[in-house]
Amino acid sequence: MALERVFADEPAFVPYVAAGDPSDEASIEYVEALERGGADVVELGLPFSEPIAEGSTIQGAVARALEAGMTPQRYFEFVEELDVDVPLVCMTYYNLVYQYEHPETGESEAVASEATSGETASRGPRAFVERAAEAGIEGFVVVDLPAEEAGPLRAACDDFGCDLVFVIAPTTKGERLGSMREQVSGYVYVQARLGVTGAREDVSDRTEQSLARVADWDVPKAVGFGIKTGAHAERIIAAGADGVIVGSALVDIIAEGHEDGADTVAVADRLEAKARELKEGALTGARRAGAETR
Amino acid sequence: MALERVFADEPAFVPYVAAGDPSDEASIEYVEALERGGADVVELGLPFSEPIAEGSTIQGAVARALEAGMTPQRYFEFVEELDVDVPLVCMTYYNLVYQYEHPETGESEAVASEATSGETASRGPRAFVERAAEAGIEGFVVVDLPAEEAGPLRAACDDFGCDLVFVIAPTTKGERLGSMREQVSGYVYVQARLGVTGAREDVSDRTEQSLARVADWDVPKAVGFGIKTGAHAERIIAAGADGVIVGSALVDIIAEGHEDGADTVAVADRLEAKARELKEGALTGARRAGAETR
Amino acid sequence: MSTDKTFGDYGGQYVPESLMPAIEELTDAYERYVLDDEDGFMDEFRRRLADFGGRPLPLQHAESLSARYDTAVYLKREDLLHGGAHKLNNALGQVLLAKYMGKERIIAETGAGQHGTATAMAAAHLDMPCEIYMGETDIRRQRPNVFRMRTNGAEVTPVTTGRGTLKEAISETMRDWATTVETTHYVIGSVVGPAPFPAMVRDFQAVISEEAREQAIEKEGRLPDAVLACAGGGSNTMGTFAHFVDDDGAEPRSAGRSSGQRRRDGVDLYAVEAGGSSLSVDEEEGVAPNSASLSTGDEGVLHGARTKLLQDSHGQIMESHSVSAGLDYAGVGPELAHLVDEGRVEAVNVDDDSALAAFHRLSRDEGVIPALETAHAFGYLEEHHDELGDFVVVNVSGRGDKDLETVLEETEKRDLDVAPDISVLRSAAGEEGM
Amino acid sequence: MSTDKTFGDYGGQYVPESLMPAIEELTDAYERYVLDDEDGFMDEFRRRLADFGGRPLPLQHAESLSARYDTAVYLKREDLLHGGAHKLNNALGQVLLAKYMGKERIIAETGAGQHGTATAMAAAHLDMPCEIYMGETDIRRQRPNVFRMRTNGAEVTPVTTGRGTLKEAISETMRDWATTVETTHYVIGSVVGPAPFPAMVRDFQAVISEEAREQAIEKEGRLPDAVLACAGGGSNTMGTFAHFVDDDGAEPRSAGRSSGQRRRDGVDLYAVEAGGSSLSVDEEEGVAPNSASLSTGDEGVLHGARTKLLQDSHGQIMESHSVSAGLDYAGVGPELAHLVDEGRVEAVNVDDDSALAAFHRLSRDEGVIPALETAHAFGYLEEHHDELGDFVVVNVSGRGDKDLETVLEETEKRDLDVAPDISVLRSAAGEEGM
Ligand SMILES: Cc1ncc(COP(=O)(O)O)c(C=O)c1O
Ligand SMILES: Cc1ncc(COP(=O)(O)O)c(C=O)c1O
Repeated sequence: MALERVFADEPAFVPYVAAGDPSDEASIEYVEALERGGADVVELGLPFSEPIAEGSTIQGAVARALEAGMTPQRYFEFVEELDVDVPLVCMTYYNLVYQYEHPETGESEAVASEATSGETASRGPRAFVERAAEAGIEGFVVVDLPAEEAGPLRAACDDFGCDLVFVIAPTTKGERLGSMREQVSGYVYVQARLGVTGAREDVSDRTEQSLARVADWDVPKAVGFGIKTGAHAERIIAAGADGVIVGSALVDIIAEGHEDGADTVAVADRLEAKARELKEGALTGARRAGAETR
Repeated sequence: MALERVFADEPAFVPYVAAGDPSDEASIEYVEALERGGADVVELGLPFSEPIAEGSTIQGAVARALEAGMTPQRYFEFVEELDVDVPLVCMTYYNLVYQYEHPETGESEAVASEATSGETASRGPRAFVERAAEAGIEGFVVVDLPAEEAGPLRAACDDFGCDLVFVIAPTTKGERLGSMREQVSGYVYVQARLGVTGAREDVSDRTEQSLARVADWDVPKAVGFGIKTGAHAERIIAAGADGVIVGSALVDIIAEGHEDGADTVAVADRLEAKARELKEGALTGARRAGAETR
Repeated sequence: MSTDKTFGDYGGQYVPESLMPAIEELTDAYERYVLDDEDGFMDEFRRRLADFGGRPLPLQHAESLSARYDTAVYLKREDLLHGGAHKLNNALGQVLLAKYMGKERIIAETGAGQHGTATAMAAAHLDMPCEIYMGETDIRRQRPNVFRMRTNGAEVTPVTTGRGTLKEAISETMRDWATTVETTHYVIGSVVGPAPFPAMVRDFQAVISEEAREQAIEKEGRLPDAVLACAGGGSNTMGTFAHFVDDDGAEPRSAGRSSGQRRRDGVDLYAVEAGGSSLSVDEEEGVAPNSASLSTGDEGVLHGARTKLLQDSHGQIMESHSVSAGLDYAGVGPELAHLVDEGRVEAVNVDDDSALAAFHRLSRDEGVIPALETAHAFGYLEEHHDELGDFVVVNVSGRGDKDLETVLEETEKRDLDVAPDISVLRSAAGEEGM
Repeated sequence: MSTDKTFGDYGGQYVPESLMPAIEELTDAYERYVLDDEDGFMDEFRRRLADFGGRPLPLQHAESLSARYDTAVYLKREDLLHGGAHKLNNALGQVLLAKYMGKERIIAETGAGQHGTATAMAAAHLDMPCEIYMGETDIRRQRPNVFRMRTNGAEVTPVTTGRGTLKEAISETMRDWATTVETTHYVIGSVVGPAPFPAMVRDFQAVISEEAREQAIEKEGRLPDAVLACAGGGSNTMGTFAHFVDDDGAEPRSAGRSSGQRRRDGVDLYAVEAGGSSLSVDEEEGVAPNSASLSTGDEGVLHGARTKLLQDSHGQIMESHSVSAGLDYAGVGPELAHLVDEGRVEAVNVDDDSALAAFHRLSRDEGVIPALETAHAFGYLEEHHDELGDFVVVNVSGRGDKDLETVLEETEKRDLDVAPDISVLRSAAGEEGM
């Protein structure tokens, strides 16, 4: 419920990076750089081995982070180590939530072949949200958890005062909109186009239609999928969005830096600059929207 | 009918070689050497591309002869060039008889794709026997022509005064013996064992049984298949045969000479020596048989 | 047949939002055309299964095996289905359904290439453009099937992520679907994925047991004591079990019955998984040297469904392993997981060695060359025939032609007394490829 | 069905004397068991064809081809028979007959490997030791089938004489038979060889047309206007024609009828031979670049029978050639030669290019991948569809899986617009073998 605050005064810039990409140390620098560049919320990916909704850019980020040893337990420590003021949203896939075992309330980690399953207080969504909240996470986007299956996680979020963000796709219509509207909090993630994540050269025409479908919802609307430039961000905000979510365009910078062996500071600077471009674009968009509609 | 004469006084030695193996010139020398060594009749193979009754030794001979250009027309010229006194028997497969076109009475050779088929006076068994008789052939063994299919060839042989030799296999029994007995002339070829041609280390026990089956026939009995040494020949004649037919053991000498690049005279000498060994064996066998039975 | 989204605790629809509308549309189509036979869908499906697929397929008495085990062993001959495996039952059903739904394009993933081949054939038959995602590693392992798919006009798109096998191919196909969902139907290849796939694929495959049950009664005058099928995702398994599931006995079942002790009043169902080289896992490497998710996995969410999975303690999916590409998958159908939990289906497994020996045994003794997947079921029969009763049906889910390369290679590594000497292949062919 | 040894001028028994007794014994067994159904032989044969082989097989309406040619085209699906070709009909019949005769061992020759595979399968099924002779060249061309034979427990003996193909393999098998004739049955793979083989093999294969004729009436309410089958030795051909031979019309037939002109009152029969790369021959080299013995050969005696042959002017047998190993034979069944002379069967041929294009067309448009042998029949359909009437049945004598290597190679040499781009196979697999 708290996340709505960041969309209140001006359009929000919501960057996504995968935690631990390409290493914990670098990744911490990058998140902090994004804040410096104007991030209002950070969507921090908890990497899952089967990122079925991601394009090749974010698949690469996830693979690098996993390779570097990122795990859910490590992720929360990572969050605790971050020195940022902006709220953090955990973006992940449901199996990691479902399997999560709280290190203190839970039993000691068991190897998969011996583990018992099923949700308990110390295991599953409740344990996950509890630990996330302890670490400072304020909200969740679970990519493969549609509203229909979200009951347990929604309940845990309520208990720990966290937001649960849902994605509205261009194909989402009818009844399903209703059930998502009921459960969503923090903001609604408006998917700008069909497909998987990935930076694009243009803004989808379907963005406006999607925004129209949630126009009367009382949560902020953040648009993501394919946004790459300040100009994109401007256009999206001008079209009525309350925020822009940008992932692949930032991850591309990290990937390039990683491949070129660039040093962390240089990459962080580039991220900060890109963040600034996007935030500026969003602000310009808001001014245009104000000029046009008021 | 005439061939029977050579079995009259003493056991006959009947060598087989493929005409033109490995060249016409050498082959002529070899046949003449066999006569010098004591051959009483020579079975002269007319090579066919699918020698289904031959073992690998004679397959090799056939392949060499074909490779060197042997054809049915050439075969008869070859026979005409031979300077031997012993009778010659043409051993071949039926398709060559069936397809034969007499070079004078027939039309000019036509390529297969244009040729018309069917037997005529100038084509087929009649033409074949006519030309063979002209060249001096006195009899025929057609390996894949059982008595049941031999009508046309038998008739041609009658017309031109040639013999038609049939093979009795260890498996030949009952009615079939009767029809062969009716058609056979010259000698009967008693196959010593099942299988294909090829020199062996022993004499088949089935030889005696096969000989017994034709004991009361009024043509001479020549035994072949697998005979390799003088001792074999002796045993076969002692068992009551009127002649021994030897092919592979002789062809082996030709093949070896060909591979080693030995000169024709040397190979011819070896053939002559081998022939002498076999003929001697046969004569010894006859003496033994005489001593035992008389 | 149910339209429930779950089977006990398993199943559900764990997919990205953009796919949900397609899944709702599919659910609707499944209910209308498959369950309610609207517009004569099921008639057309059955007619095409007969004319194009070659059904019905025999339930064959296996004379040598019956003598060997002193048990009436019958083979359900899905290897004779067009394409060489049970996969066409499902592929044809789904491609036809896509046509009824007005879809314009078909996509599918494939591991062993059997599902891809079946889908490509069905798509060619029904004149639908088709694209198949296949891991790079699998493309190398299954060249003949790649050739068949291309020949049938399907695009074959290599997937280069991860180990380049089935798991990655499924993920990649889902990504395509997320982009093209409005015009495209994703033909999932087994009883996995979000509802309604598990139920729908089972229904298309249920023709196996529909026939087998009737044929069993016709041939032996009674129901079998045991029915065996290999289990990867579990589609041939569920298809082979479906019409026997209700033929349950009264007594509770217990593992390890010995001959004579077994109940006479129910049909025992055995899902035979790939034990690979070992049932243990390498947590560090994220690798399980087996694909025995029913036997050794635990609950989790993968590719749209809650089911039994091979995963590490954090919930990351492990790379599975099996000598048979078609069983090489970290998950399993949710309904099968449920039936195992319920005690209705027994989850068992045999290792690579046993499957390979069974491959050679069935080929040599019965003249039926099974797929390596199928061979697992026969490996179990060899090891446990005296616990299975007097009348056993084994599903021959596919033929082994596709496995030539693998069998040659894997046989050479082992000392199997049932394997033939194949030196004629090497000597005559030199070191050339197949 | 007749026990005559000849068909007009063709047929007979031109074999070495040592084989004659076995051939007499076989004639006797053929008459007793096959023609008079003694000891329930034919019942057992039919039961095994059903349970082991998967018969009956569909007559499938080919929707795309029918639209393409504006003619009802039906496929007789012998490709669905166990083993992947019509060959099992004959192999199973002969191996079973050998069993009834008390023989202890089976030998056979094989070219494409399909007959060897079928024989090995039948022998494994009926528990008979089995040895297959196969030319060295063919072993190299058909590795998958060699593997299948070995897997089924058959010995595979390479034949190194001549060009190392079918002709040499037949000769070599006859040599084995001449040695072992008392205990061994030689399963000839087509309607060739000495009587009673041509009639007996036809009778075993006649199940194709027995089914097809009934199915045609069932599906279209009438007999087809034309029936097409490829012809190598001619066993699928005679099997496909047998029950239609008497469905002759009254008028004399003439070649080159155009659409509309064709008689309505008889079933036209087309034997499609391999035209290879050319119908001309190289007399010098003893090589025919085709296998069209019905179309271009002339009368002669080969492998036990008088029939049409590819031979030079001296009567030496020529090396035949075809892109399809199974049609690559210099002779043809004597009954087929007779029916062609009688005008009852039309002998036609298509070249390698046409067959290859037809292979790709059927695969892409119908989802049925035919054997390259089979593809010849479809090549003829493509070229002459407007002369064949309104209802055409084509026998799909086998599936094309075995032809992978050849098709890849031969397609690459040509510029066929129907062929798929198979670069995915090369790029993903590098230069490795199949
Ligand atoms: C022949 C065969 N059997 C079994 C399987 C496993 O799949 P499922 O468990 O869905 O039947 C496959 C998969 O490719 C297969 O090809
Ligand atoms: C599929 C297929 N069709 C046809 C043939 C040709 O044989 P036949 O003319 O005897 O039918 C073969 C021979 O191997 C074959 O495999």
